Amino acid sequence: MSELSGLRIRQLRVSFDGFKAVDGVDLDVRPGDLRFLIGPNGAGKTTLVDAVTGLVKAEGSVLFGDEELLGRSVHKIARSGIGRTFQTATVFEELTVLQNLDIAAGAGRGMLTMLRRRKGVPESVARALETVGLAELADSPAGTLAHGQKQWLEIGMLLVQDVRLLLLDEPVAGMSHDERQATGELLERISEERTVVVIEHDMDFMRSFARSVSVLHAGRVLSEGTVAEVQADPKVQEVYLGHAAAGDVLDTAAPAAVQEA
Amino acid sequence: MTVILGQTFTGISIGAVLLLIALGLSLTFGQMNVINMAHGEFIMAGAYTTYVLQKSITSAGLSLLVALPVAFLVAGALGALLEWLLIRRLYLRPLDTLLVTWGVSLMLQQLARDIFGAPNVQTRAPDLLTGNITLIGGDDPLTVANSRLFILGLAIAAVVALSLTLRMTSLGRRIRGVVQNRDLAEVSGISTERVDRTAFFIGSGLAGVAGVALTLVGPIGPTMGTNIIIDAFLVIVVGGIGQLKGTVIVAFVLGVLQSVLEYSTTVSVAKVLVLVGIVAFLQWRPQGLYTLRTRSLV
Amino acid sequence: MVAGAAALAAAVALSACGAKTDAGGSSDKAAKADTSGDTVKVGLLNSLSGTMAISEVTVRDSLKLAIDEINAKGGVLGKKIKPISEDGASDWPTFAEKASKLIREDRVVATFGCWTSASRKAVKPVFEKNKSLLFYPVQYEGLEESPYIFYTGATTNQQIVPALDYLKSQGKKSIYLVGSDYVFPRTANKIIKAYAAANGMKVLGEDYAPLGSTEFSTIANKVKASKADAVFNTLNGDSNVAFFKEYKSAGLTATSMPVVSVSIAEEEVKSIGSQYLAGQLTAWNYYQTTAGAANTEFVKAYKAKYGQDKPTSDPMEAAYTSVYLWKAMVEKAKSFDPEKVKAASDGITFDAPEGKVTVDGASQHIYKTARIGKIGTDGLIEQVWDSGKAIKPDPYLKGYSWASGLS
Amino acid sequence: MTDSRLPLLKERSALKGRSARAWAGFAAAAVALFALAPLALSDFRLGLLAKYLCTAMVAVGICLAWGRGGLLTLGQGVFFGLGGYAMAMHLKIADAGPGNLPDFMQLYGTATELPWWWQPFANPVFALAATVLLPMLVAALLGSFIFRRRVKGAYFAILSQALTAAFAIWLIGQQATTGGTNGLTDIQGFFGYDLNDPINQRMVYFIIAAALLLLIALARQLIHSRYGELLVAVRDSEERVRFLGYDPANVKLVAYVVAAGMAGLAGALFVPAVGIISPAMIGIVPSIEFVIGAAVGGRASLAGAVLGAIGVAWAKTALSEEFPAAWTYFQGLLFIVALAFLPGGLASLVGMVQRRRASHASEEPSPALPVGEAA
Repeated sequence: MSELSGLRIRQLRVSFDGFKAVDGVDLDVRPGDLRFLIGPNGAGKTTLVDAVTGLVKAEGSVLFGDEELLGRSVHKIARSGIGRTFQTATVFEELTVLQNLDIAAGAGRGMLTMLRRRKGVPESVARALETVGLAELADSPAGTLAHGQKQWLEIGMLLVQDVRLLLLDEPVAGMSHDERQATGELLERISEERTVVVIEHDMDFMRSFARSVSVLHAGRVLSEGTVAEVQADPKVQEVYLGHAAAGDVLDTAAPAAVQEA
Repeated sequence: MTVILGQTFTGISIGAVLLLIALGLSLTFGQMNVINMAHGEFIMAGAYTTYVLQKSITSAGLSLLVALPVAFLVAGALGALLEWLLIRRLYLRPLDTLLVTWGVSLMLQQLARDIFGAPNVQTRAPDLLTGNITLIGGDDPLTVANSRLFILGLAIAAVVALSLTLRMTSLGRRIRGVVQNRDLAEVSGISTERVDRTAFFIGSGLAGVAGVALTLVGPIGPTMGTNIIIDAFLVIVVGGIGQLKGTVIVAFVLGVLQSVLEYSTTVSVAKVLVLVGIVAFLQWRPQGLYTLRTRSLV
Repeated sequence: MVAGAAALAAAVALSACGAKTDAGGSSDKAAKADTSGDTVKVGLLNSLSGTMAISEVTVRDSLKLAIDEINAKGGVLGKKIKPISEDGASDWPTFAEKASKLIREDRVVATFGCWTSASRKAVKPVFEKNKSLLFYPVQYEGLEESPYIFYTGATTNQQIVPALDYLKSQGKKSIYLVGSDYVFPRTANKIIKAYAAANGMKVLGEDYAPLGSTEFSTIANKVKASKADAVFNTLNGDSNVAFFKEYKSAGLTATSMPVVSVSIAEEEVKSIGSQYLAGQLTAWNYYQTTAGAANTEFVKAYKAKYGQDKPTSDPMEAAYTSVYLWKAMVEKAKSFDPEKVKAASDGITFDAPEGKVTVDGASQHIYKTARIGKIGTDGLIEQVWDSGKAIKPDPYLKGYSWASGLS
Repeated sequence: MTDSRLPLLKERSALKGRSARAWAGFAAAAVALFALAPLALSDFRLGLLAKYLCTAMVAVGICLAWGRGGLLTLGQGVFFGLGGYAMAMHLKIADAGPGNLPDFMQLYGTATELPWWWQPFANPVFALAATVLLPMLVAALLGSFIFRRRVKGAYFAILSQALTAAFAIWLIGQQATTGGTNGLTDIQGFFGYDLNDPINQRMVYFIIAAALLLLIALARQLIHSRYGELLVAVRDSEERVRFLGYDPANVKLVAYVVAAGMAGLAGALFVPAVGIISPAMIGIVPSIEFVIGAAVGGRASLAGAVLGAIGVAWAKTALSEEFPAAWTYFQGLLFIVALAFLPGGLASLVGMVQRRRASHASEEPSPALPVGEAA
């Protein structure tokens, strides 16, 4: 396993047709952290992740370890060890679980390997299958998996991809209580060797597993610290946690195609 | 100087025809992303409507005026029927839609051949529309054809009507809602099915109107639609999908470009240059002149 | 992979058994036409779909009329003619496929049809290879004498050259050339330029539009700016409609700048409208108004069969005539065998609607009278000039000194 | 380009069974093509079959690029035409004999010697290589622009059509050097063999049949390789693949270029089989027809695409012979029914039957698209 790296974001700005979705974010995630990003809808959480992974153009600076990420293409950023998941689980529905993982493991493969058939199961894939608990379903098409299983498969894909920074967008949305528990424990194990950032609306889940928390509001970082520190911050209470049923309301994930503007 | 001015005017008049043909597509292709290859046959239906109406209305001018709304209804009804029968099964499958509607266009052409005969048919234009207006007199007079002015006026009127419909009416708001986010629109209680069909009705109806206008400048026959349809699609692609203003600008730019190049080279070379230019343009702006930003992954 | 390689190897092995060109031998395997029953089959090869259907369907109708008439009078050599119609679909390889099918599967004794030069060029090798006959009924660009094609439409010296003679006699000193982008207009314009150079005429411009093109505003501008005495128009099909609508819109008229068209017949006049065409000139060998008993009969029979509003035109007449010429050849040869029919062809005459035509056996073209017509407000074309006698076909223009550099 | 979001068939874990069935299908196809067809069909029909097989070769490429890769390949006419013209140019030069110009250039051209860009095609090796490499080169150039700039879906479809139209118009405009609308016709010989001889026509058929089997084998290898899996992944979610560290542009480019090469080879072999290549085989209409065959049969299945292409071409002949005046109704209807109501093509019918036989193993029976069940 390669060395742990942290994420260092400075004055990050993203705007869509004049609307500032991310408006000068400074954020530090230390190596091996399990950081939760929370905040109301439209706070800029997903856009932040989009900017870090190269999906949207941004200004400012994003350093991972010593590498500047901004300005690079998506697949090059991915190759420097950063992986992400999406609000709606995005796996290759027509391929089997095994094939999904094999593809995730193979970005560095040479031409000849690519043109040959897969023989057997690569070792990293087998390990990931065990880790995310999908070994039984290795030959099932990913499209037939239950929602939670798809989320796990996505995490598994990040593991075989051997990323050093995982950016997870609402990994437990739509999961049962037991599944959330299992996912949380999985994330704790993973973060021993990698840096993990989780966007989440589920406050209970956040309280149970977060090592540190950043609260985003209107494109800026409102507050940062441990769960307890953040919960005690009056600014946060005002905009977010103060609302009685905020957690429940915000639990409904917005569809992926919603326009930010 | 007269030449440059003259070609610019010619280009605008070519652009007006392009715009009128493409306008219906800006709704069905631009807003709804449906590649309807039978759009050209809806134009044909509009032209044949004029032909049929002239059999009972002898005044050429009156028949043309009557043909405009009737052709809108005829072509619109054909479009809504097509949407209901086939296209609603094919959203999200663009190439399948293209192939299926191509099959439809084959059948409509043959149907026209069987109903109206294989040869082209004739319509009479009102005398007013076969003449021209002299803008600059003298030895090399600069004239503009009345038929083209009529088409330009019609195109502008159609653009205004369409954009008002999209902006001001609740139907327009519903259409834009569905275009921007189908799921969300459905959740908010909009019947996407009905909106789709209405949008298709209007888009196809505009093709019918274009067909009426085309009887003033071109042939009326079973294959009249196939010759012009790709140009119309290109206007939308270059203008930017879902962007009315892009469609308008690009139609006129392509018209002027075509006419200027044609004057200095040949028709074939001009066509090839324009097509290659379009491909190059899309390298530069792959989403067209104006883009609609969404945060969609797919 | 292995199987593919094996298959390829097998194919290469098989191909080794193929006959080299110079090995000669088995080339006489041409399909023999079937003349055994009391009917013989002939092929009708026209585009019934696609862009060319606007013109070719009427030719098919005209061919059927001739066949019906002949059958009603007892057929050919005592056998009834059974037409097999195939759709060339405005697509040249399809023409080749259907020609092959007619000859080899249906075993027709002769085939009638094709319109565009491209379709004729596509089927020419098929007829030559199978030693079967094609009767081609449309005026064309010349420069061809296939031993298995009879050309019953005009070649260039029976249509284009007389039209130029006429323009010259009318004192026209400068012309503008407008044509569709394919072989007939390009070849025709080469001839026109050679003629003009030799006869003191000026060619002020030359423009080609892709087949099917319907946007002519720029070309109309160019024509207008040239201030030519006349326009020579070799546009085909749909393009004519758009061209003439634009021509009138540009303020050009038959008196200010007349257009001579070689592809506009009564059918096209009907679809463009005399509103746009009245007074313009055409060059053909036949008009619906051509005088003579044979034509009166033909027009009457055609309208009775297909409708009173249906006009007759030059290619339809040439198609109609071609069937009768074939009948006369067969009867003279007393055989359906293509070689014997060819041998019997020279000097065959027929009182066609256009007047008496004679087959020139050497070139397999026919003697035709050239006629210049003026389009009337009633949509009919009135003859204003004719060549007086049937002109001997000269597809390579060997008899014209100014044309020596052309081919 | 997210064209098909079709659910899928359970991959059989028994890879061996699939392989065995593929071999059986392959052997059956070889027997049918090399033994049954030549025995059962007349020379004329065999010639037609050769033509159909050429469209099937294009369909193999379409199956790969569209069926597996989701690329809307509406420009195959260009690649087919490039291959066809490369071959026909060589054959015309050979027909004319050394020092002579091809017949059409003598008639309509002004040149007294071969244009410079014709001259390399006098060399048979160059011409043969060009039939495949030229289309691949053009596809590589075009594809690398288009895929890198992420021109997608409907744009790509319309753009391809514009390019085929431009290419056809350009060819038509160059009457003196390309034969214009007529194209290159009246091709007499094929590398020294006289095409008028039925035996040699048969030989051409066998070469085409062999080439088709070869392309099927090649495509099957690609489809079942890791690359083939990645290609499906790109089709399903291009962005996701990007986040895994691949450049989807390159993945798509390979399939696009291979498909172009296949279309080029098909065009090259079409020339001796039919004796003509013309702009009529290049424009928008033939490009759509190539795709329709594959779509009717089943775009994602090699067997489906190939049989569909042959079937649609055959149906066109048969219908137009039977109903010369009304066949386009039936043809249109066939496309509509097959595509609107059977999204996976006719091959999905086979899939449905198989699933029914496999009974209700899965709780959620989903309409199936057979994944790579190549014969």
